Amino acid sequence: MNALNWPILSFLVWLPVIAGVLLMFLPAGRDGLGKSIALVASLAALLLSVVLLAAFDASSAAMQFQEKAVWIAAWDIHYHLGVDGLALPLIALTALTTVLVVIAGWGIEDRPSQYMAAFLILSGLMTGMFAAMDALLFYVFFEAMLVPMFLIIGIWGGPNRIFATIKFFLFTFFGSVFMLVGLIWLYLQAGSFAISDLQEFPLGLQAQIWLFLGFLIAFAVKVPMWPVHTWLPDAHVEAPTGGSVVLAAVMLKIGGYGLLRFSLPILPDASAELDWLVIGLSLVAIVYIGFVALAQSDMKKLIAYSSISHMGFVTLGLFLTFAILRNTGDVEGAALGITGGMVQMISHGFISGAMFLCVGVLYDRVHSRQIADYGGVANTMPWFAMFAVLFFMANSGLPGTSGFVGEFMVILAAFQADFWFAFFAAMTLILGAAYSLWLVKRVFYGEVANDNVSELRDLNGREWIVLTVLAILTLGLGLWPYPLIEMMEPSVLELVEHITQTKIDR
Amino acid sequence: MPIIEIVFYLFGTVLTLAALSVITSRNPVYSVLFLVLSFFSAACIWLLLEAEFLAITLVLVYVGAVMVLFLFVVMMLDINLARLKAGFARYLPVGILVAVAMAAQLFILIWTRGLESQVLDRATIPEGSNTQRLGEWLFGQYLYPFEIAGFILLVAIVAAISLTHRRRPETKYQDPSRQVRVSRDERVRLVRMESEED
Amino acid sequence: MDIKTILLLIPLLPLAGSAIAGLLRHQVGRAGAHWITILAVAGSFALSSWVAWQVFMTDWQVLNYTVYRWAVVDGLQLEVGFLIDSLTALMMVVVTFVSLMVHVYTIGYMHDDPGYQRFFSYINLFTFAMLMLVMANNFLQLFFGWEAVGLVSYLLIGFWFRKESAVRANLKAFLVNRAGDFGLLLGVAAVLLHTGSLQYDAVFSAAPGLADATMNVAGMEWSVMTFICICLFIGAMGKSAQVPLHVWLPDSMEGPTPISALIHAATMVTAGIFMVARLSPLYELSVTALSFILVIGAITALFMGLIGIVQNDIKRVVAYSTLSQLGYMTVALGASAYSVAIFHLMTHAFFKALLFLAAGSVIIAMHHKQDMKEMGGLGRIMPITAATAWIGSLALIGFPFFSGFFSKDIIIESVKHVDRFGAGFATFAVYAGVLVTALYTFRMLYLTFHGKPRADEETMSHAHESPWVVTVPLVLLAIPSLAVGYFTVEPLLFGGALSDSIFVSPEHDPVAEIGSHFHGAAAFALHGFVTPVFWLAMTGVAISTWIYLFNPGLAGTLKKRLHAVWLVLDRKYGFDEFYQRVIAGGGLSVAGFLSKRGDRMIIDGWIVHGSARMVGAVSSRLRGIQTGFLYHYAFAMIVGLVALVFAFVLLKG
Amino acid sequence: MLTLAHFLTLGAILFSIGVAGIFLNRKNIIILLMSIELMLLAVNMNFIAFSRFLQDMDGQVFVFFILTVAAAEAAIGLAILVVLFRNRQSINVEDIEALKG
Amino acid sequence: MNVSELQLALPEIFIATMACVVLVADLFVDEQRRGLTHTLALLTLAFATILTLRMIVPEGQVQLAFEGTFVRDRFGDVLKLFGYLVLIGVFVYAKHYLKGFGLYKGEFYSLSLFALLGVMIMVSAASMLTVYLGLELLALASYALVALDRDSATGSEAGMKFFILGSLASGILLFGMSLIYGATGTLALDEIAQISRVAPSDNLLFAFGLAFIVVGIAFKLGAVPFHMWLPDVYHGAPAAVTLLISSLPKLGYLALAIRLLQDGLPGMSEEWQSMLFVLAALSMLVGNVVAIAQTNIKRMLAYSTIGHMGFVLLGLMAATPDGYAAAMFYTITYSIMSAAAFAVVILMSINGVEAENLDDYKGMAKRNPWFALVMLMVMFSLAGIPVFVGFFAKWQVIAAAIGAGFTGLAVLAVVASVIGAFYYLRVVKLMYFDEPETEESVQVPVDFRAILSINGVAMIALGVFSGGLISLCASAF
Repeated sequence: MNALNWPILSFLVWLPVIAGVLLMFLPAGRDGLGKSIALVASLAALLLSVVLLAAFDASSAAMQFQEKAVWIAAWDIHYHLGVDGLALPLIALTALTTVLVVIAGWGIEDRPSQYMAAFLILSGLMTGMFAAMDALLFYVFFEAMLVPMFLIIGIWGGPNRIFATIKFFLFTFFGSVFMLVGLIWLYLQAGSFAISDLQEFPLGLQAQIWLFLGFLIAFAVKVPMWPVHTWLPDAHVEAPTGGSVVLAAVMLKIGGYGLLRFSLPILPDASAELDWLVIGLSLVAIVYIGFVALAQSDMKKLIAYSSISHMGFVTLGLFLTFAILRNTGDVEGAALGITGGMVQMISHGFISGAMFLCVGVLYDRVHSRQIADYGGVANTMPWFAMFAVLFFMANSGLPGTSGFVGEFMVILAAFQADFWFAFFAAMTLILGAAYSLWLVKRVFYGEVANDNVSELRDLNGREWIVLTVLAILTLGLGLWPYPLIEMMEPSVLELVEHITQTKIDR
Repeated sequence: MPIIEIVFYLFGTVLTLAALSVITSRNPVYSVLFLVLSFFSAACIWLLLEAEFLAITLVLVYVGAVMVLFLFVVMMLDINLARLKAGFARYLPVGILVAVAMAAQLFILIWTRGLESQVLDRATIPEGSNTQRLGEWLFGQYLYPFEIAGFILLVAIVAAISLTHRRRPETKYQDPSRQVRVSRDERVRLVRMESEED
Repeated sequence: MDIKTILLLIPLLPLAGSAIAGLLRHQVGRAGAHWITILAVAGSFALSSWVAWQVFMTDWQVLNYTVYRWAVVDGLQLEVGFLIDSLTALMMVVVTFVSLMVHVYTIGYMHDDPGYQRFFSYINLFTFAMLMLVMANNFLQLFFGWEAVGLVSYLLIGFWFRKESAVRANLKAFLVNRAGDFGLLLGVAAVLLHTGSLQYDAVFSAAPGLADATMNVAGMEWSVMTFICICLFIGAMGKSAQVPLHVWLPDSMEGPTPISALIHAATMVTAGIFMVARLSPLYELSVTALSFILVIGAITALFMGLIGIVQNDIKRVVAYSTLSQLGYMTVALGASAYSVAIFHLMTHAFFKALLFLAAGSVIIAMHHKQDMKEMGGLGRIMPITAATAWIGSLALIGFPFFSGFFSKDIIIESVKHVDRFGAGFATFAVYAGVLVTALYTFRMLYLTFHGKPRADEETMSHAHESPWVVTVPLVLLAIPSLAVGYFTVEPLLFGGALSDSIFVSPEHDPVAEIGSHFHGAAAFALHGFVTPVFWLAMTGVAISTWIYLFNPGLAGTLKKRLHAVWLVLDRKYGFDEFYQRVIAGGGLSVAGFLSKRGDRMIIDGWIVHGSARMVGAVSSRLRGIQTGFLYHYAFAMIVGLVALVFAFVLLKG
Repeated sequence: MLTLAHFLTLGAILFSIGVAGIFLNRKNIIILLMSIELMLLAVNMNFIAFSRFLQDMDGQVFVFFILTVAAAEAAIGLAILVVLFRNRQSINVEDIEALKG
Repeated sequence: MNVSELQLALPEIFIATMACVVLVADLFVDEQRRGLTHTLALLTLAFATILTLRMIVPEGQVQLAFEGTFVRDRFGDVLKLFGYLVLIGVFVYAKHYLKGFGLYKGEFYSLSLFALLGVMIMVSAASMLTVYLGLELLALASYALVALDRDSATGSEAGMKFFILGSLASGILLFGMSLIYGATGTLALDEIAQISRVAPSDNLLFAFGLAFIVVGIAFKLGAVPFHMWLPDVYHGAPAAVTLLISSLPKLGYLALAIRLLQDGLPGMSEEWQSMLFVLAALSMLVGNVVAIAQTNIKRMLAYSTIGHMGFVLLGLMAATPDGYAAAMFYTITYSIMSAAAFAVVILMSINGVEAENLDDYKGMAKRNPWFALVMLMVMFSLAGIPVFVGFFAKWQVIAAAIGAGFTGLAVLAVVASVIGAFYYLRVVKLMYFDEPETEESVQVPVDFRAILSINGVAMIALGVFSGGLISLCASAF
């Protein structure tokens, strides 16, 4: 059923893509025009997503704004879009991030139109992926988005970009092909690619476990989970600011979303069987990666590692359900974990994006990402320092910022499952603060370190806009997460309901 | 031992030995001649199998045409005697082993599956001329392949010419495109001469 | 204006003030900044006093309501709400009053600092955070306020962020506090697990049912309540700087003095004390936890005081005395004399703020030199400061009739009245503590205000009494330091003014027992002159008078004599070295190892790039097979053929 | 008694020799062409034998076509050989290894 | 035989006639007016397309002709149609290259048309004899084409290798056929099929014959270990010819495999499935792995072909209608992709120097943005990244394999495709991330430009709207 009776989702998906394609062929020298087109298109998409948010019926767990058309008849594949409380926030996040990236990328000299085009196409594809209700459609978007990202890092990236981007591409591609095999196998069993059908389709435990592992590889690489995370620091470091922002703000969420859409509901029994694996890896990510982040001397690398560690909370939250069930006998608190994971995804979208933008602000001025090249920035850029401290505080999970909400919920839920889960998860309180604030101390505080710093100019208008928006969102979500949580509550509850029933012999 | 078998074994041996010498003799000219020999003996064996037409064709077409072509080429490109490179000795036994293995497999096929039970006896000779029957089949049931064969030969001609044919300035050749576009004046030149008187 | 609006205004005024002063710093200018913020705090002080009046002087029904829903997950209500009872009201008044004083004082102390507006914005923000903390009616908001005050303290310790020592100190403060919050968060999680709610009232009503419940943690069977209480108290140890999480407080003196007074003496550091008192219904259920608290408190009270004796930085002396006094409060908590702890918290807030501000005033006079070795004889130059400092000191050592006397004496009494593990040691500690307190307090007084000046001439010539913005707060704080104890001891402790918020199980209620033979503040104070406590204090005073006032040389010789002891004290028992070397250093080396070996080498180097390299190697190896020789190609084909026939024909057929 | 097996054996031997000729040969390529002729001869031998024993004409027809194709093949093969020789001044198998890897 | 049978064979007859016409006509035009030959050839193909479309066989209908030596079915028609299209592309691409290299001769056209004829004969062969003849027609034409550049040492070497090994392969194939003939006493595939279904399992003649035939097919497809001719030939032949032999014949070889294995020996499916299993696995791995080490783009693409043929075999091996359809889809799309890829190679070498080395493609995005984009799409398509058609081809064969119960092989296939992705990415990297060595952009003739653009857009169009082609292929089985 479609509340609005026009295909808003298709617009949301294809508008940026088409705009992007147009920009691609924009003759060189019309950069100004290109940028404006990009801005308009991204704003339009944002507007659409706002309309979507407004028209969305938060009380229902059902898929809304559905659109369905036959795509490949021979294999019964449909172009089938729809959103529920889990997909919608991520879609909105995507639209928002795109706008910010476009604004932030205003200063690009090298082929700006193509740069914008890549981002627009990318955002369209990601939106499509979040909205896809057909497994193969999902996969197509899931894979296709590698191409623009590959180019973004490769063309506009840093000195070591080629190595980084190829590593990124192959790593993620490697992960996803196993999912493809799994999906096809599933299709041949269930005779349908519709995710809803797959979720209802009964499966034996052995089969579920194999599929689970296949899916896990795909999503674990995207999230990324330890130990398949090593592509991320390289990719982040080399990517242009916009690339890092999209990568951190949206792309990483795809993994979590995949676990939520595929692994858990389609393979509940395997998830119950193997949740220790995911939980274990998540805790390793939180603690181990937390330490690793502490040792970084490159700002972007540090933030990249902190992203991995924070995404650990997402995966942890998503998979607590079964442990809670085992420990307390009922699913009290399971929803808390999943909700926490979801909120963490959104909030991490804001915060990591903001942090990368902050690094970008410095990089644009000094052209270095090394912490050692800075010091006492607060003296020359007080306003910027204010934003940066806010975001890094948020990153270390300060209450009142969005960073706190997800971690808090997940830790509470983790305690319901097992003391040690909560214990290790809570380590982030110390580790997160340590690496975030130590960076702040080394970069922003202290005497002015060198001439570069002393010549820094404070934020310009564009940077003001971008950072302010993100700051407002970070604080807003931190002080009043209610609307967001309310939006996804029905879906989350239904998910918990669904995954706690065995599929084996129904 | 009936005459047929003697003939078979005689020519069979010759055939085998000739074939072996084809691939072993170091002088290509000898190889060609040995190949001719093996074709001859093969033809004879085919005669045993009442494939008279093919036997004759083999001799006429092959020995008559193809082998001569080979000889031409061998003579034309004055090829020095082949020299054996080191390392061949090491490779040879392996190669032979594989060849033997393949032969062995075929023997297993032939001698373990009751093929030897089908005896060659005169009773089953189809009456009538072999050539005639072949002709009927060729221009009846197999007309379509026959046409294709024609095209194959055409391709062979075109290919062979286009590959080897070189236009040397000193050699005379006619250019069809000029021939068709020739005009009268090029052909006839009128000359007037003094009529001589005595 | 209905009560809820008023209650809402109390925290929001400072928040607004902070936002304006901070974000519009250039627009409002320096004067604008301090006017806005001071008015904001004054407003919330006025309103809080009115609320307090309502609470204490009228028959007030405890007000517990939700301001707004923060989140609702699967039936679990996470809210922001206020719980207004006597404890809250008291804290609100104390916080806003001290904060107001500090605001005024700051005008003088910071008046030529470039970060003037930023500073006011911060302290206003702090007032907001602290109010949210004390007004909370649930653990979520408690945690929020808890970390928010931590944030502001972080910002303010690092206020002079050019100073390496300052930014080092604020990072340290934040991290140590986080270590405490780690426990607090686990405690909160445990509370949720076992009571299914984060609302105080719901938790309190569920708690008695859990008195005998146990849970398995790390293979040991724990009483649920003990686990919860100890976890929560670990949080308190962080905030209230109890051993061993005390190390951040002395360093926090890197911040401007008003901060030391407001945050690191009067209010924030007492948050832990407040929380335990607030959660008394839980703590009453676990004697184990109380003993733990008792011991920790006792250790802090005594040994931190000892360090105070060897400090030369005037502010550090006060800081260590704060630590020791916090120890006293903790001891009171451990003795389940929560009301007394709160009482001491209040009196301490006044006289310690006073002492800090006095110290600050001295520092102003000495042009921001803080070493007492270079002071002395300032009494004549700055009489008001000296006088107020004396009042503060007397209150601190618990001289009868001074506010400190009532609170401290009753703490000692209550400790004597409880019998639980650690009580004996605690009793000794608090007694010894009295002597020590007297020692370092008067040492400070003498070295600063009396004896002959040790500072160089021109410093002394420039030294003068501070401006009124500085002295007025001193005076205003001196009054409660002097009198508040006398007037509030009876209603607060024995009048049951706090009974609606503090629960003590009747079987062990020291305050009640003390109350049974308490005949009015005056009598109690007079009786104070004959208690051993008083004489211990006097001994301390005498010793320091003898050493520091009459023959100053002695200190040096003693130092040489007791060099070992002095060394231990001067090194602060080596806590800092330990944390620096083992925790921080260890953590960093672990980080380095994991990063280089674990991530870069093993995972990335061997597994990821290794497999890539392997493919590459295989590739070039296979490439070599393509020799270009016809016969090799043919050979490969025939081998393939033979193999195929062999594998799929002969083996099968 | 002669049987089908006898003739097939002959074919098999010829075939193996032809094949061996191709991958054992280290001399000039022209021998390779001849080896191919040998293989085809072997195939023909098989076809004729079968057709004789199956009393079926198809085999001989096939042989007829094989002969045709073989002739064509030989022509093209030799043509390429000539071209190769013109370019390389050698038709030694071991010299034909410019393309590899 | 009657006229109606002739009608069935009309496309073949037409192409054959026109091939001769082109051959003769070319005699009467000289170098300057060679365009006539070109146009004539193109017209031939265009008309043939229309002709075949007009009389395309309705779904599921099969018509035999010429005493069962010729079959007309949908499968054949579809393949023929794409054969014409591919050849049109080839001619357009090749023209300018040939001019640049002084190879602009009529033989190229006539021989290519004969090759097409060979493909068509193979495609609609109903008897081992016609299969063989079609194969030889195609083979002989390609031998000659590879050696077309008479003055190129590599060209003639490639031709020689191709010839020797090709003849060896067809010898083996023939030997297999002789055994099958011995086992069945017939050459007609349908009769062989009937007998093979009831044949006693211990009939070794069948098994042997099958093995030899499979080797023959494997050689033509270039499956490991019968692939070794392929890189050398692709490398040595002139780019235009490589373009031809890398695209058009694949269609014929697919037909070869399907006619012989599925039409001829369905009763032996277990045996040949297990044989193809090994070949597919080896091809996918070796092809993709070795391609990584290549520095010459023609060789690289050759090895990638080997890998892709492995995928085709994956579909065939499934031995299910889905599998055949998938293999067919794969082959068709592959020949289109490969045509585009070599077209770009030609494009880069259009001005007389063969742009074989990967480094010649550095910074192409700056020199020819649009064609760099086309090449990018081709590369991603070959790598099997979605929305590009290559992905849909890949996942169909994988689906077929899984459907037939070969999940393990499917996993191996996807791993191989990941390995393969690397060298496709490297090309993209060269074009987009590296700086060009020369700034001057290649001048591209308009017809070339047009066809290549269409070809490139097809990469996406066939992917996004793959439904049609997929069901077309499905309808053939």
